[in-house]
Amino acid sequence: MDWFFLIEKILLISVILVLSLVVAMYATWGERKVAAWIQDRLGPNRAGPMGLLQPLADGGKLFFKEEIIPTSANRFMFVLGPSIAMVVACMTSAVIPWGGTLTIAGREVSLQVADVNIGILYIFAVVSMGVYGIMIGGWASNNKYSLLASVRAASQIISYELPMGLALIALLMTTGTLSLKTIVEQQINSGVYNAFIQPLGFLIFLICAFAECNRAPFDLPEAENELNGGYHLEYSSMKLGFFLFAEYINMFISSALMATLYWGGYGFPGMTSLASSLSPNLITIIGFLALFIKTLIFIFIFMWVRWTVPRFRYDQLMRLGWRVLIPLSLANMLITGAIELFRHHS
Amino acid sequence: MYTETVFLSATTTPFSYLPIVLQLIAALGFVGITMLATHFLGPKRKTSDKLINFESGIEQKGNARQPVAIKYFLTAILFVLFDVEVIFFYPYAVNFRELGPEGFFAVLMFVGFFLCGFIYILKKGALKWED
Amino acid sequence: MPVQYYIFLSIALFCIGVMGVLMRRNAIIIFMCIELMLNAVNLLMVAFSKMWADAGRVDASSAQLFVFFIMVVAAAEVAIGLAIITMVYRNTRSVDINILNRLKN
Amino acid sequence: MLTVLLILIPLIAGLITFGLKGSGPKVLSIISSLATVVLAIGAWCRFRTAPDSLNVVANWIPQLGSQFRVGLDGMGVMLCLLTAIAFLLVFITIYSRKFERPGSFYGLMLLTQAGLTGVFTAFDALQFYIFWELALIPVYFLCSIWGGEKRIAVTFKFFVYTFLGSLLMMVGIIYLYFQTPDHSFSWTSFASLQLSQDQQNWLFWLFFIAFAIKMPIFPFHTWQPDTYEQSPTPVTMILSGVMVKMGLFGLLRWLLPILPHGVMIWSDVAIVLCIIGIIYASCIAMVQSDLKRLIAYSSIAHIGLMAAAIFANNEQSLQGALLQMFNHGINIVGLWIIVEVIEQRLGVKNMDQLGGMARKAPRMAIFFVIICLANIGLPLTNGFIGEFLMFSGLFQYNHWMMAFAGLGIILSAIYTLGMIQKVIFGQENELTATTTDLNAGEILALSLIVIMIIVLGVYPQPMLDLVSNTTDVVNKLF
Amino acid sequence: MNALISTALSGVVMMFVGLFVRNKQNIKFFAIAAIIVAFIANLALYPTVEHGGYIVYGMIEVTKFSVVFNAVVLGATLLYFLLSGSEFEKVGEHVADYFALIFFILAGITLASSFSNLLMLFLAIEILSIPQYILAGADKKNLKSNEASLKYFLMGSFSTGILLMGITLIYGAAGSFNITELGLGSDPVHPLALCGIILLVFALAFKVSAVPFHFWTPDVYDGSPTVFTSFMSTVVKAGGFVAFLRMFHVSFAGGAISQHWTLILAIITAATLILGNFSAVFQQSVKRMLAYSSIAQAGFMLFAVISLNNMGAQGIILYAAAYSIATIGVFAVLMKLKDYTFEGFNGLARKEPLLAFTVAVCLFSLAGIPVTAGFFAKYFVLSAAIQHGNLLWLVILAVLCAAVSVYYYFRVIMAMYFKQGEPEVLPVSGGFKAALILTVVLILALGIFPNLLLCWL
Repeated sequence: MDWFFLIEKILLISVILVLSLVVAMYATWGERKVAAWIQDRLGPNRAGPMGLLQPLADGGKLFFKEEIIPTSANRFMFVLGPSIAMVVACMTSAVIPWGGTLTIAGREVSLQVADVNIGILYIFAVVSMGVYGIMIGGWASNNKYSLLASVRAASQIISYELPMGLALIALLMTTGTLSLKTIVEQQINSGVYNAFIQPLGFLIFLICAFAECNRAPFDLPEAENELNGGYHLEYSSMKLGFFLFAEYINMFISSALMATLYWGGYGFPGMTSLASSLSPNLITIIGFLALFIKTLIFIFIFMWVRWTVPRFRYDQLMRLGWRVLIPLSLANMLITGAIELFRHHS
Repeated sequence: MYTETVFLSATTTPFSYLPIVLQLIAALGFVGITMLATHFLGPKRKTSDKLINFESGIEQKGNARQPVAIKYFLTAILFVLFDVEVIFFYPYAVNFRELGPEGFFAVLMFVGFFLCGFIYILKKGALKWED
Repeated sequence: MPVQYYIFLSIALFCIGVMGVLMRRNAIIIFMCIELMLNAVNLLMVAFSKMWADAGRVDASSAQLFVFFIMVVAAAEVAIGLAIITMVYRNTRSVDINILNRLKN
Repeated sequence: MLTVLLILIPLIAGLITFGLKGSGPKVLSIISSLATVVLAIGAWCRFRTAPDSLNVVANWIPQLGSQFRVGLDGMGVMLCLLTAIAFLLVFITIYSRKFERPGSFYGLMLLTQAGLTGVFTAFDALQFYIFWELALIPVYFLCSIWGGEKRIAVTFKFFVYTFLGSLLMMVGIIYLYFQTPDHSFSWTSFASLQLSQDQQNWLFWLFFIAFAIKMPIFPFHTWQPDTYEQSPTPVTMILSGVMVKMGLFGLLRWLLPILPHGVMIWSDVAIVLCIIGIIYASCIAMVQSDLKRLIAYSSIAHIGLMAAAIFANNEQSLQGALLQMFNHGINIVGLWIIVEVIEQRLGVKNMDQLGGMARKAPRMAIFFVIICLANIGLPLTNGFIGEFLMFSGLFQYNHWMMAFAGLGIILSAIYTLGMIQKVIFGQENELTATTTDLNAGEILALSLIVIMIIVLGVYPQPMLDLVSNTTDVVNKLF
Repeated sequence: MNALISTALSGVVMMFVGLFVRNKQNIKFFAIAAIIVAFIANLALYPTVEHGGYIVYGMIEVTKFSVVFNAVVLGATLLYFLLSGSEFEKVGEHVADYFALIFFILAGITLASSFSNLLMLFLAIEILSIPQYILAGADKKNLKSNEASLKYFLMGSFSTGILLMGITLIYGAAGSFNITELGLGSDPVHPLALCGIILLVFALAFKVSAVPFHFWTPDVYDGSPTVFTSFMSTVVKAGGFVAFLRMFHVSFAGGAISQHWTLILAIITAATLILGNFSAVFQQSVKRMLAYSSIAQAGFMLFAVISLNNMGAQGIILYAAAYSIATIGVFAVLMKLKDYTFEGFNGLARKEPLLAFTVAVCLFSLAGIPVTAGFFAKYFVLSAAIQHGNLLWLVILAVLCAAVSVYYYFRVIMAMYFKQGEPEVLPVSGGFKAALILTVVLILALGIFPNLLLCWL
């Protein structure tokens, strides 16, 4: 057993978890700021400079809130629901390559928690677990609104998983691997981001990512005005916090994933040419920053869309998922396949 | 039939998954500790009114765990079916180049059947949410 | 890890599934036990695939493909099974298979 | 071709008859049975000149090595003749009777004839088995539809018994089939099999039970009295006159030549069973008051004697048995015709209610007496020769067995004469006073029978010539 | 292969026919046309396979045997459509879907007759099972149908699990799924393979409802809509048997291995025969009687599996044909009656002679009386067992059971022909009568000339 390896991984995991939480927290702040900006308001500005301490205040509030579990709820399930949601949200980041390798004291430290060859499948597997959190939470509350919302959420999430998977298949056809690291390296080496090869695929993936994260315009599960707040209606204190956090973490991770899959991950323009002049560690750090910036851009897009596009009706949502995106992604896959074959066999 | 595929070839060992286990432990620890912490930190002033379900002030009637509309159920079942069909594409996509045009035509056929099923459920109105 | 561990584990899972099917009364639980049986098989199949791949057989990946087919069939069974259980539930308001024996008389 | 026609004519006539109405069925039946009688006599003549021309072989199921293989040897000719005559007699007797659904009745009768003829002509084991079953089905329907009150249960018992027996025989046939070197069902391949003693020991029982149920031999006889009693009399005539001969025929054609060692081992047992049957049936017959049951039990006794003679298995006993097969058929049909006559006129068959019929129906009385005497086996009737030969054959086999079998003859004389006495002599009562004498058809049928009884009683040589060849074949195998 | 493709496509086509054809009564004609096409397509492959199998990617091997078997199955289904096609409308709304499901079942059966890989065995068994779960529950409002469906589903998928475990263990021992390459005949037998074979025997016995894995059968057959019981208990069962037969004849026939399962299978066979026959005797409903009789007949078909010779293979084809046609015929008439008990048949011969005659011929065939197809069917399977040599006790037992079977089959005949009564019969069309006559002709033709079928083998 390599103890350094363990320590290094534990450190990396801690950093990533903390980073996710911080990003998630500040995403709430960002959300409000962006909303304010779009709506020509000021947004939070009391707690700290530019309201920067606002998320901390919010978090603290959640910690000290009273914990209410309705008598008719199933206590175990009631606690289990948000826990699953949170754990799942924390687990997705494990296979995302946050950067190249750092050389510290002669050791090569990869900025990826686990480089497994089935990275994409892993993400799919873990993300699909997320629906359990919502479903269990809604069901355990024993509240008609919660139950309905959770059923809706589950239907929505599974419906959009199909086109998402199909869109990814088209990507896999061009890359030929399930390992995220390899996908990123391919993009860096060729210098062409997958988004240009797979524009339609990227678009579909983007839409699906919105739906998967229950973000507007697909935020029906928590449609306040219809469902009293959705599946987490009965929740309070940190259990509510977990549901909210999980949503923002998911948003962060899916942004990172989109950046990784379609926009070159930690690669940045000129990376290969700079490799000779700069030290590798520096390149890695720049790469990490590049990925972070790309991710932030996507998070911004998430917010931008939220305050721009009105919410779908449920039938519209389902129609878009099943009748538009699935055929579209299938067509995308077949066209990709045909073109790739034509390129390689002529 | 038995081409030597690279599908799930053994470049990773069970050892590669160790960090994931670590991350799981970390996540579980975080969640557990936070849960416990809020449990002890928060005030506890429970009243019977507070502990009933909130249904917008309307008196609660019956159990909420009623069967929901069959539509949701149908969606779930269709997802299960189509999802495994999608799963079939993964090994194909990874070995896409090795399998060449022949494999592509086979997959075209598969997609054909997939579409048949898809069109069938559309026509049957399984995905009609409008009514 | 030696393949025996996998064999024992999956046989154990399989037996739990079998016992569940034979002893439980709730149709959904029985159904889940059946799924457990299938997954035990999947696990064993993959273990054997690895075993034969290590033994140098080029066609060992066919066992992994087999797993895919098992998953597909399991999915089909889930679809049908849940539909049937829902149908029974709608008519009898119960998923206890004992109620079925009462139907006989 | 002649042989095939013997089967085909009743078969086709039977199928046509199903669709006919009114008096069509009976006319067609008489025509068809007359034709078969003529053909059978023709076959007899042909047999004397060119016996080989009677054999027909055609491909049937080549995969199995089964062929359509029919032929006639002496025994076959005799039994076909018996079948044809018996059916003709039956049809003549019942000409004036009205049946419900006559088309079906006559159709089934003719199909039975086809089946029976098939059994007697088959030289392929599979084909033999099929005809064996085919003869049974129409009889089952005849008994169950037109029979007495308890017909359904009784005939079903009969059917299940025989069916079970024949299934066992089928197992035996299949087993033998796999033993043949050329995988064939033909009689010649079967007869030339060299089977070990062990095999023959158990195979014997598979065949024996099937035949014993059909004959029937004690203790497989329980279906018989009930069935005879419940069946409509025309069917009983066929059952007792011809159908029981299937069992005897089976012994002679299939059991003796194929399993000689099996027969040798078990013949004592079989003969003892036969003799128990003879005495047992005779004793019961003595105390019967029901006319039909009495004749049924007497039939068991007679058949038992024939079976015993066959198992005694020497030239005299075999010849006697063969001869008796024909004669018993004629006699028993005659007896049943009398019973039918009485039952038709008076509606009863209990002897206690009968008596003094000789006065009102003298002609019937005369015929009855003659037939009864022939049935006992009085000299100058046809029964005598056969019984004499059988007894001398049995004597050669074992003195004691012959003595016990002889007891049967004495008992048979007692109950037959008792029956004559109770039915036609004695006191006339209210019921029997209404008797009318025979009508033309009945006279014709009974006259034919009596002529045959006397002719064959005085001059049995042609019949003996006919069957001598067969007994040679069977004997040579030992 | 042709049969597989054409039936699978027909299934898809039927699904869409239901969407586009408004008049439900016309749907059946599409189904009949499709099955005829499948039948012809299947036979078109015959010249190719006449002198050796036709292998598809090592997964499927179409042989002469499988083509003939498929022809039998498709022919029986055609007859079934002709006789009972119009009954589909009475079950429920989705007539075309029922037909589609039946075509999928057929696809499963055609696959079962020609698999050469355990994967295909598994798929075949599943493809022919899963639609049956739906068909069993097609009468959605009827609790008995619900029960049948749920029970069948739970039992069926349970046996699937066992089948899979068996396959996996065999794979663990042999390292291959190809049934010709398993090489299990070696001595000593690998313990994993042994366990696998036993599990496989159990699972397949489950599928063909052999005792002691039969307990689902009577309830399922009784509860399902009669028109589907008719199909499930005949053609589908034959499909299960052909899978059984192929698996055992190809893979498990070796010297060392066959000792291990022969006794188990022989005991299963004996139990099936005894229990099936004796339970059938005590039934009051003809439908239930036929359910038990199907168990009993399964006992006979097991002979073909157990005896491991060519005769058995021929026997299973004849048996499939004879048994399917006869049972379909009886069911077709049964569905025209209001009362499914034995009393319901009283006096049928007078009221509807043709119906009664057909039933009688069918029952003769089931009982194995000569000149009907059933005789040669029984003859072949018994011969196969006798040829095997060590199973004579089983043959004698079978013969005794066959005599018992006469009891319950003839109860119907007795009711129809010998008893008085006024049966309530639904009006029957001319086409139906023509189909009945076709049934009778087929049974008699096969009974007199079994060559019609055997000459193809």
